[in-house]
Amino acid sequence: MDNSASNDKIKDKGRRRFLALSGGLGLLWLGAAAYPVYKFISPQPVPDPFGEEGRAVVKKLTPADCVRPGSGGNGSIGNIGVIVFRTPEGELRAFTSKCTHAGCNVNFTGEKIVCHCHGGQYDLTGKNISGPPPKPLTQLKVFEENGVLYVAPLDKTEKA
Amino acid sequence: MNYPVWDLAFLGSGLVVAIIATIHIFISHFAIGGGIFLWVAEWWSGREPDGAKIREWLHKYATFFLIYTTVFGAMTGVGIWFAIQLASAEGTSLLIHQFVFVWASEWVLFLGELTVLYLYYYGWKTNSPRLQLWLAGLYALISWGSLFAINGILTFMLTPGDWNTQNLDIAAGFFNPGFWPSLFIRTLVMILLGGLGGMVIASRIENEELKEKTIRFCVKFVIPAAILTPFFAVWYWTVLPASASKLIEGGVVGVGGGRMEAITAYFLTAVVAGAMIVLASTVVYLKPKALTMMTAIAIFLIGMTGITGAEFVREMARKPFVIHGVLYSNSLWKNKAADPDYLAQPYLEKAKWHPSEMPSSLERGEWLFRLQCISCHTRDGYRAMKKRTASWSGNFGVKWFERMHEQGVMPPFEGSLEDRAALTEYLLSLHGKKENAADILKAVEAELNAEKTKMILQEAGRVPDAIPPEIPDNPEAVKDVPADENGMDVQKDNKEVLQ
Amino acid sequence: MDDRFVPVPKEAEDRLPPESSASGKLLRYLLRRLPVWPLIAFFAKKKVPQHKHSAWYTLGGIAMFFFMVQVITGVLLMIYYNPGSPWQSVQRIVMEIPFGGLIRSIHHWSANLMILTLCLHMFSTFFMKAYRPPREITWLTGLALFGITLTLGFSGYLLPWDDLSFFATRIGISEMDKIPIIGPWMGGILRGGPDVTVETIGRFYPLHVVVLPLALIGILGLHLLLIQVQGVSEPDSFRALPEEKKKYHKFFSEFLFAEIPIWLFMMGILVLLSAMFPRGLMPEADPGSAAPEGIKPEWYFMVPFQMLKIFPGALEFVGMVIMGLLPLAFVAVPFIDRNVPEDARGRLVARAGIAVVLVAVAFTIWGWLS
Amino acid sequence: MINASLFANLLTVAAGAPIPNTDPLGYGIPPLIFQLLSYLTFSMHLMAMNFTVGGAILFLWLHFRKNDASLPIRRYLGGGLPLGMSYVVTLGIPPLLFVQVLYGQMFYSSSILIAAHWILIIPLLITAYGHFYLHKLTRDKRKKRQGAIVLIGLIAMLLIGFFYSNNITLSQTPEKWLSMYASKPHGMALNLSEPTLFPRFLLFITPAIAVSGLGIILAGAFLTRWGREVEGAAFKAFGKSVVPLGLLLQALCALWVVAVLPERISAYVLSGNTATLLLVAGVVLVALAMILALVAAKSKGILLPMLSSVLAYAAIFCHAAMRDMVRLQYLVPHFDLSQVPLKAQWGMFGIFVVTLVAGLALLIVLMLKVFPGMAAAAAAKK
Repeated sequence: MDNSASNDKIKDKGRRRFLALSGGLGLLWLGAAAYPVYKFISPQPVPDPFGEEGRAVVKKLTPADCVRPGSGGNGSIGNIGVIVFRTPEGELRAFTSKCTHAGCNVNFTGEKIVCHCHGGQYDLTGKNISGPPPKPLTQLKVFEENGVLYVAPLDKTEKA
Repeated sequence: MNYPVWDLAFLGSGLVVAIIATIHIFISHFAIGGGIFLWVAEWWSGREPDGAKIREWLHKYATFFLIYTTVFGAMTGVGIWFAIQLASAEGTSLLIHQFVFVWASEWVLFLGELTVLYLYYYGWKTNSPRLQLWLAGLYALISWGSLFAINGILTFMLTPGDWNTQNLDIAAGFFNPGFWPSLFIRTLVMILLGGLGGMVIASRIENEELKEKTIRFCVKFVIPAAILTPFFAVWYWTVLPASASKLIEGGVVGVGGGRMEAITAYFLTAVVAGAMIVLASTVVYLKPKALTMMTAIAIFLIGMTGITGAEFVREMARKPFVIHGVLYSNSLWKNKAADPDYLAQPYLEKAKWHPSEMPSSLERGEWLFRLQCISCHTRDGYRAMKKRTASWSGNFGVKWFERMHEQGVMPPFEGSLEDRAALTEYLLSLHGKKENAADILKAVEAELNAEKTKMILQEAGRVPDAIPPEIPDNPEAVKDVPADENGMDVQKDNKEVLQ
Repeated sequence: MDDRFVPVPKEAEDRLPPESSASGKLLRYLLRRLPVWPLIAFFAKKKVPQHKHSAWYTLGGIAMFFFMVQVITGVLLMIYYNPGSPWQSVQRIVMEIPFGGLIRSIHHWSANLMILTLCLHMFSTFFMKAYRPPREITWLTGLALFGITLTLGFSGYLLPWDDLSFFATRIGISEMDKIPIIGPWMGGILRGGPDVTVETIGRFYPLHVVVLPLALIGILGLHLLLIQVQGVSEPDSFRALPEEKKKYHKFFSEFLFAEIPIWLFMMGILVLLSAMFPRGLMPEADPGSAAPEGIKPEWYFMVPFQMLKIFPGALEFVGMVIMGLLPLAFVAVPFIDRNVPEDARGRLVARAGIAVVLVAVAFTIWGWLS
Repeated sequence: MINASLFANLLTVAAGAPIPNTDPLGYGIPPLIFQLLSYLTFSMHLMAMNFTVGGAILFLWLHFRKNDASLPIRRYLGGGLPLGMSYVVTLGIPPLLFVQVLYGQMFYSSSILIAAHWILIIPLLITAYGHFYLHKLTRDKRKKRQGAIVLIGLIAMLLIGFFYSNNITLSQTPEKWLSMYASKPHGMALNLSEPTLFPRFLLFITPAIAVSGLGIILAGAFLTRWGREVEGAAFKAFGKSVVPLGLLLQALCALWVVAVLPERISAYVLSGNTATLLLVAGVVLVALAMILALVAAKSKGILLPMLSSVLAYAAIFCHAAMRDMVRLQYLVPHFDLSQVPLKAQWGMFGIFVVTLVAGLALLIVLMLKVFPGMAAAAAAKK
């Protein structure tokens, strides 16, 4: 009597092992089959804002806004914010306007750059001088061409 | 042009091969898998206490197996041979002359396979169990042997390896790079199908306890394929020629740029089918009593969708060749296509099969279409040209034929400029557009001349390509643009020319 | 155990796995807090008769599976679909998003197969006379579900906003305008104006994405509950069998396990169809351009479409009347053919059913070929 | 545009026939061996085909004559159809393979010209094979309509034979191809204009009656050996009456074919070379086979019917060889075997021979193990 009970036990232990094996394999295969859904959901590559010529047009800002030394304002390329201003010495400069602390857009107030969200402050070279911002703003090369402001990534040599 | 081309409306001779081949694969893979299943089941029934009852069920399995495989399997196998003769006579002739003795040996195996199956089936009551086990084993072995033989020829077509028309090295051609992975994948799929076939018959067993035991035995046949197929698939992937894997990869990686490649979709069909089978077998294993015949057939058919997907991938990866790198699908030899002035000669004048009197440009276009394009395309059916040339203009057609092989899925066009115009005229006539080949040629020449003059102008005066509205005199911009390598300041030079 | 917990009922005790095993402990832990055992016992009671025609019982399940696939692929498509610029977003899905084309094709094919399965399901239950009392409500909820699915198909067809869907929708709604009295008003509501414009998408999109699916899930819940409560109907041939010959499969463990592999097979079919015949995208809808050559509505709207062709001009209202009466006839069926076993009226209804099927199939093929 | 003259001279040059270029891979072994192999296997294929087609014809003949005495013969013939059919196909593969190796250029061209009919052979094969199995499986359960089932199978087989005759005769007359392809490129062509088409097709079908008659005598001999004399005698008597009738029909067809052959071919065949030798040898062997068959029908043992079958096989072998000579004669201006280069594959040929010998040996061993058991069971079934 007992050996039929025992081999029942062995049998369903074997059965459970087989179920674990085939179930596990099933999930593995299902993972492979669901790969397209993963690729479909994963975020799509964001197009490079500087495009193929390596420069981008600054929107909502014209050269006239930053002719006077100490003047300037917020603009954008694509959906990246930038600030463009002319220093008191008359040099045209541009930075990404996303504050390195929590991502609010900073503002140019004539002598320094201020972030209203948590009171972070940067100097005119973009270095974070006070408040929570951990790192300086990234500088961009800016030049004006037939009435339009252009921004381009800064290559290593031309640090401000 | 060496052989006539079968101008089959709507279907196209290529699809006839595909249909017959797919049916044959469904049956032959089950035939060999079922052979292995019979052998193991014979051995298993010998060891089980209620072996007699199992053998009774096994006899029902053998009856279904005998009729299903011999009536349909063998006939469609011969059917493929008939169909490829009509789809690509040049390719078939090359394979037959190269592998005549492989096919002859495969025939001996086929004869043996059939006879052993008859001895096993018709001697069912009179043979001793040991002899039956021997016969079942022999059947499985011989039928697998016929796979071994035909697999060499089949994989040779996609991956000829270091075989070429000079060295005619049969061993290298037969044991080509694609041979072993494809052999293992097919064997695994066969074992899988043997099990699934077993389940179809087992689902009709009345006695619950015997049914449960038999179905659990059948499900175990799914496991080897479930574990090993991915590994061999990867191995097969590495062996594919660059252009073939580019087509498949082009689908996945390049998707960002274009719509999903058909090959990727079929590749996915095979993967999804694999997943569905493993899950379905797990469900069946949980509750074997619940298995009805309809469910078992459904699982068997999942296997078929997977096989269809995999076979389409293998066939499409070989585009545009019949034998990769040797013979194009429209029977143009690759080494001949390499020399451009052979290609540029007027086509009908060197073709063996041509109209019996001087054709008009439209008829010439139709003959070109029939002799070069019909082996893969049709006018209005499968891979219809009507759909593909809906938005064509005369100029585009002529220029397209020059570049169509650069994509990597089409053979180069064979024929002179007039031939190209004639074919364009014919394709446009499919849409009722009446554009005479001569006018198309004039338009093309006019366009070519316009381009040439622009090129000359550019060369002489170095006028920038598109003349911009006005030259920006932004000092800063000038500063940045680097001087030309040979020291000449490019920007300055343009100004002088324009003053 | 103090009185805060509900004692585990006796018959539950021996059905559960042993106390020692982890699952046993967990189930008892839950049962003490959620006394759902009577419900489980109730659901376990359901059984499915096994006979020659029992294969048809799986059709309802298959249709539900296709609906599940629709919900999943629908949600995925909604990530990228933008009703503001419909064509561009669909083109982006098909051309740019990895496997976008595949998921859209699966959504298209699953819709077609769902409607086909529902047709088969409806007529198989009709010819097995499953509508007879006490199952009238199940039949009526079934009809409602079929109506909702057709509307889902119709509204979904417009969303890609290409030439084909634009003109097909325009033809579809113009049929509705012809209904006397309420026709033009309903057409206006549906279209959001005199003509099919982006405004129409504004109405079809929420209808297709929120209103109809929720309605379908709700009524489907009722449909399934009725089947659970009243049990699967037994055709006369099965009922006449002596008691011991009647074979049943318990729904929850046996029939369901026989149904799941069939669903998986349907998934395989969907992917294969999407690979072989991917759903294309015609150029963007442009009210000015000519309707594409050989345009016709989807196959499941071919019957009304052809019906109106055979009653041209003045006779058109005859066509309208017939197309109006047909659904009403279906609604009235369980109230006409009532008793078991089949009587004269029952045979009449059955023959009328066959006639309707033949005409419908003939019209569909005729429409498809013309 | 292309000047007409360029095309004109093309037409004159191609006045001959569009024979495709020879395959760059050439013959693997001297063509003579290929020819011998093809005659050997082709004759086996014909024996199997004749047995099945003849079996079907005689079955229908007895079936529609409705007398019960012939039931055992009908069961034997009907039961043998599916088995015979499978060996018709199996033994049909090597001759087709060797014909394609030897005469591929012509064979493929003519196949493509009649492509639609050529591909139709596959569904016809499945219909014939399926119906023969249907007959064997349902002949006990369902009595009526068995005649119709076997008739459908027979018609399918005759159609297949007809398409083969079309293909082979067309492949021997390349001068017709160009105009045929130009007028019917869709593969719907048939070679009906060929005078020798029907006689040659009938020459393949008529021996079926004689060969299946021989098969019945052989079966009768085995039955008597297993102790079932009464049935054995009935089989032999019926066989005896059928064989001469079959041979008479075959002789008539042979004469019709010779009469219809083109002048230069019939001159070649009767001009006393190897072809004539083979023709005469075939006729003599057939006569001998018939006499032996008639004697065997009266005598006891199984040796005589076996011998008679071997002689019949030899006769078919000779006529198959002669038929190949005629083909080469037909192709004289366009093609001969020496045009194709020889690229020897002796290694592969060796492998094939070894596989063949080993395969046949294995099958014979297995048969010797299985048949005694089956024979004992058959004998027990008094």
